[in-house]
Amino acid sequence: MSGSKKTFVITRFDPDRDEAPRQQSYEIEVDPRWKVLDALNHIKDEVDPSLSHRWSCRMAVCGSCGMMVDGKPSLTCKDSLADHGDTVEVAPLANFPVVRDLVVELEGFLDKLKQVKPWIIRAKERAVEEGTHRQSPAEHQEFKQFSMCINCMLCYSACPVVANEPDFLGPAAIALGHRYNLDSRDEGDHERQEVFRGEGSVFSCSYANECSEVCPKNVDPAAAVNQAKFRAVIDWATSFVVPRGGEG
Amino acid sequence: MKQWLLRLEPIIWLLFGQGILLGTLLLTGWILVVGLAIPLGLVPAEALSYERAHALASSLVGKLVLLALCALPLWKGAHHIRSLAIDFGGAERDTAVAGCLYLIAIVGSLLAIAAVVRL
Amino acid sequence: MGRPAHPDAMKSSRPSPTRMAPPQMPSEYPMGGRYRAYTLFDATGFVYLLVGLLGVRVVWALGDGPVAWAQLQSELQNPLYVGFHLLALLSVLFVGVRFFRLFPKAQPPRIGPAKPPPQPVILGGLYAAWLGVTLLMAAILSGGLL
Amino acid sequence: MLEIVEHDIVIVGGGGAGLRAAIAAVEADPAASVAMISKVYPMRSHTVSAEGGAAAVAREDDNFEMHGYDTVKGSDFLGDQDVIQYFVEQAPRELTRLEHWGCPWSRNEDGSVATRAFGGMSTKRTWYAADKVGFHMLHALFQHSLRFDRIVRYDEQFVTKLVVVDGAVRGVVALDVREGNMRLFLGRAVILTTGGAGKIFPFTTNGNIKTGDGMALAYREGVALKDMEFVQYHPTGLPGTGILITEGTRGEGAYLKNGRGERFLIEYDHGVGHKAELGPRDMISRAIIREMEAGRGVESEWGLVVHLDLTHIGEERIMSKLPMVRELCQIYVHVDPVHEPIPVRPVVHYMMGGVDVDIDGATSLPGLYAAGETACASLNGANRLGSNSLTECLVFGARAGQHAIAFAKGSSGANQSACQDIAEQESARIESLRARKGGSERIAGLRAEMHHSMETGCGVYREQDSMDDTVRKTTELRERYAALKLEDDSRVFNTELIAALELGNMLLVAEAVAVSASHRHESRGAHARRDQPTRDDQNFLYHTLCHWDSGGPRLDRKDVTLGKWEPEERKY
Ligand SMILES: Cc1cc2nc3c(=O)[nH]c(=O)nc-3n(C[C@H](O)[C@H](O)[C@H](O)COP(=O)(O)OP(=O)(O)OC[C@H]3O[C@@H](n4cnc5c(N)ncnc54)[C@H](O)[C@@H]3O)c2cc1C
Ligand code: SF4
Ligand code: F3S
Ligand code: FES
Repeated sequence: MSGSKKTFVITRFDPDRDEAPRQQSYEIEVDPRWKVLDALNHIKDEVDPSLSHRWSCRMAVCGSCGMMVDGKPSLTCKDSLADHGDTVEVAPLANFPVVRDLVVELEGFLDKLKQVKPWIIRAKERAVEEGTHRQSPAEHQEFKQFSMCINCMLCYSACPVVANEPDFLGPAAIALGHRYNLDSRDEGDHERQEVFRGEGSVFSCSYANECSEVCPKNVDPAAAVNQAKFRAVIDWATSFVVPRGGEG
Repeated sequence: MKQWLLRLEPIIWLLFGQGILLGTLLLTGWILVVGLAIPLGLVPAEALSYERAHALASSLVGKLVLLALCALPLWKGAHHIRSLAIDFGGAERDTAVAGCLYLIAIVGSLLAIAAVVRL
Repeated sequence: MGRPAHPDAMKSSRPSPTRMAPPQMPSEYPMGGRYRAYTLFDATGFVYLLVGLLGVRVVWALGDGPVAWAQLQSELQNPLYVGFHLLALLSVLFVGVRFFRLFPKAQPPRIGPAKPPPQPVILGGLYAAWLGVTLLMAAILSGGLL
Repeated sequence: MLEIVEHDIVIVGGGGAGLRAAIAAVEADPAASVAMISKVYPMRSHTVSAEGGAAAVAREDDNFEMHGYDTVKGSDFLGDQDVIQYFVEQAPRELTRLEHWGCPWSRNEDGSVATRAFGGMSTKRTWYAADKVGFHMLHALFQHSLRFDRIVRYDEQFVTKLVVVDGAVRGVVALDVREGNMRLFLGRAVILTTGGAGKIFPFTTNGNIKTGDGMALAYREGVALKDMEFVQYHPTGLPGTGILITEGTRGEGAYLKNGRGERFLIEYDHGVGHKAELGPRDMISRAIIREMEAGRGVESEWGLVVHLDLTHIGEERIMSKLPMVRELCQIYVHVDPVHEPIPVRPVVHYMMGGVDVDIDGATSLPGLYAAGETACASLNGANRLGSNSLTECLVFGARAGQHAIAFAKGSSGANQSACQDIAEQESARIESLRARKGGSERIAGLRAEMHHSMETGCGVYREQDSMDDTVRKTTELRERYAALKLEDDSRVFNTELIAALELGNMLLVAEAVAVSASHRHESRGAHARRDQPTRDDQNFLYHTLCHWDSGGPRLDRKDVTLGKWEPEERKY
């Protein structure tokens, strides 16, 4: 296959040198079978070793390589160069503080992830000797989709509410909290409801649905967030009927 | 105030959601006939002569439908305008904006109740 | 590049000594490209608010008696009103189409023991209900029924 | 400025093994404080990419004896049988624990955990979560770990050196990638769980981060690397990228076919007999190479391949059990396995060798432990059975965590100023590397030469001459590394500096692989020599130990622990 030339306009930022992010162009020979990530790696290896970006698995499962490509959040190891024109713009994910070049700050997400308690909560822990839980394929199916999140952050960079409301838990974190709420092994719904109705409220979501449009793993976080609203309403309504012990 | 809003979020969302769902279901025919067909003369105005209109409206079902049709869209409206305000950079003022908008929705809903009650 | 996002968007609770470039909004937001439909959806809020208030006025006039009612009916013939109702019709159609597409997946897979029907069924049901209610409403209001 | 933090134990790595070790440590001692340092966010660790499954006895028709024997035989009798015994007994407990922690294992209709067939396993004992097993296990472990406040994470920090004072490990020194500064982590025990080193080869299923760092860290401090010559080639990688197509495909009934459309594992004698596609990886990889050499390969735009055929399995089954395989094929080779066969060829996959540890995960250096792919507990011997290694990460990750915390409790604190001196020196070394001007060697250049040399010398089939060439070449590259040229001297998120450090580690590991390989004059498991095609238990039934000694590798040997099963001919 013969190569062709493409120009990559890449956002660069080094906090020690640059006041603000700037753009730098690279014209390189590309293989038409490449993904966007292959081009970035080529630039780093052969043209400009100072370019910084994250990647590892190159098979769309580790979630490190999310960037804005031509203005859209994209998993660069999955995004074919063939789907882009002669000039490709690559920028760090929108809605995130930028650490360097194409690298964004992820700690904010990890805070949010921890808030939703993404682990199995049970009144009484099961002992190993008791064996595995029984969970039917149908019960598994209920949460399966929401357990597919690779934490790639594309949804956060597409969501308008994330851009405006720093407290908002955001699509992926809510999807993961909701995933545990739907798991037949979990009993932590009430604990998570408090989080879902608190500062980062699920109700902040205005159902832009852009999170689901850009999700590379078909997690459909918008579905999770809005199902979570439904549950929150039901939980709120039943709290009048059935008063809760303890956790209030 | 912000805490209050947070606590009320479920009920606001419920009314908002119904504003979209029931509102859209009911409004389509309503706008078609009352807003367009009759004023444009496509349907004779006698169809909603005072007697007939009043008879339809003052039944219990009529009252409920009218109440839903007037009040719920106010909530969809208020909630979406709030979100629009945030879209255009008003996140800082959200609590105040939301307060005003929901106040409009509340007053409007009360008026709607009054309007159907006095039929 | 877009406008700046909220300066604290996706900020960490742990402060970092390293200066970071502030977060930017997606470049097309809020009015361009893939965000247009969403922003329009929000913007129909104005129309719904006015339609609701107008509805209150209509019902109020009906309560005020035949004179007020006749007065209102002629007022509605004003091109401004007709124009607004045209816009309202478009808005309602747009809201319906967008929202009904998004509605089914927002159903939790289960509330207690109850499971909602499959998503295509919900969607079909919504469209059927929309058509049905609209026809019924139109028929009743225009005197074709009752 | 050097920052100093202190914890009871320090875990290097946040993959399957590291997370399991951390959880085991805080469970064993809820008062303990555990530092978990990882050069990437834990959920990016390469455990995430494992597809096929994790092995543990689960069915009525299965037992520890069978799992044990399969593993011993798979290892070509180089596995230590006490380790294997412990492993098979703990395996079901560990996978059950993971189930309790939320791992979404695929289920049978009755709600029990489903199992699938895997290469070299005599019955269905591989637990799976569709074909994203590593992903689900890693995220379940990571998310579960978030509930323990005593596990303190240091993400995106690159460990560059172990701190050894008075003959025991006292902590590590790490580069904070984000801030660009160095940090000294003091701990009374250190566990290395840094994963494999597939990246020393050009064509591998491994991700960018698998650069053998932990092996190099331990090796430099005098700890031996064991059985490094055994590099597993997986039979079915996608040409071009090396992305893995899981053995789970064959577990679900896929066929391997040559250019004539024959199921060559059945048509020709490749040693796997009736097991056909469910034979062990080393044998099937060799069979594919032989088919290609016999002119029965398939020409493709990526060169010679063979076909992995799933078309008879049906869309429904593929979507429920192998959805990721379909997705990967569509994205990376533009083939839909529902309708067309997948082009595949053997690809470097796994390091059987690693840091020499005993059954507790302890190395010869007091306080230093290792687990997961970076360690060699001699579970896998000369050839790992597919789906044993994810379980290994759990079983030996947990054990290393428990033993490290027990060791830490019994050990007194270090001489802090001695540790600090080491850390200062290390800081200076990294700083000078970062700020280096001049130099003549490019990172990408050295890496490419290493890749080429490893592929020719330590491929599926090996010969003395080419192995010796590779030994010479890797030694030469390691020396040329001193003249490395760096162009990026920035402080924040300097990935060129990281690449340079990783290259240094890889060159050490590559040399150890080549040296170890060149001295094993027999064929065993994954080490297959054309010039010595048979196994020689008389002379080579031992583990190779490779030490770093006065500036070069020195080989040594260690006995294999036999037991129930005496070596016999390995036939399927
Ligand atoms: C594509 C693929 C598919 C596989 N499928 C299967 C399968 O189906 N079944 C099976 O049993 N096995 C499978 N394996 C093997 C198995 O996945 C691995 O052996 C196992 O996941 C290794 O886990 P680990 O915890 O040892 O290392 P990893 O998951 O690789 O984690 C290494 C960790 O160490 C950290 N680290 C490394 N270097 C440093 C440093 N210098 N400083 C700080 N931190 C560092 C990394 O950040 C990372 O967190 C597969 C492997 C691959 C590549
Ligand atoms: S929900 Fe989708 S887009 Fe968001 S982080 Fe998870 S995988 Fe990425
Ligand atoms: S894009 Fe944001 S607004 Fe809601 S539906 Fe998704 S979280
Ligand atoms: S590199 Fe792992 S998701 Fe792209």
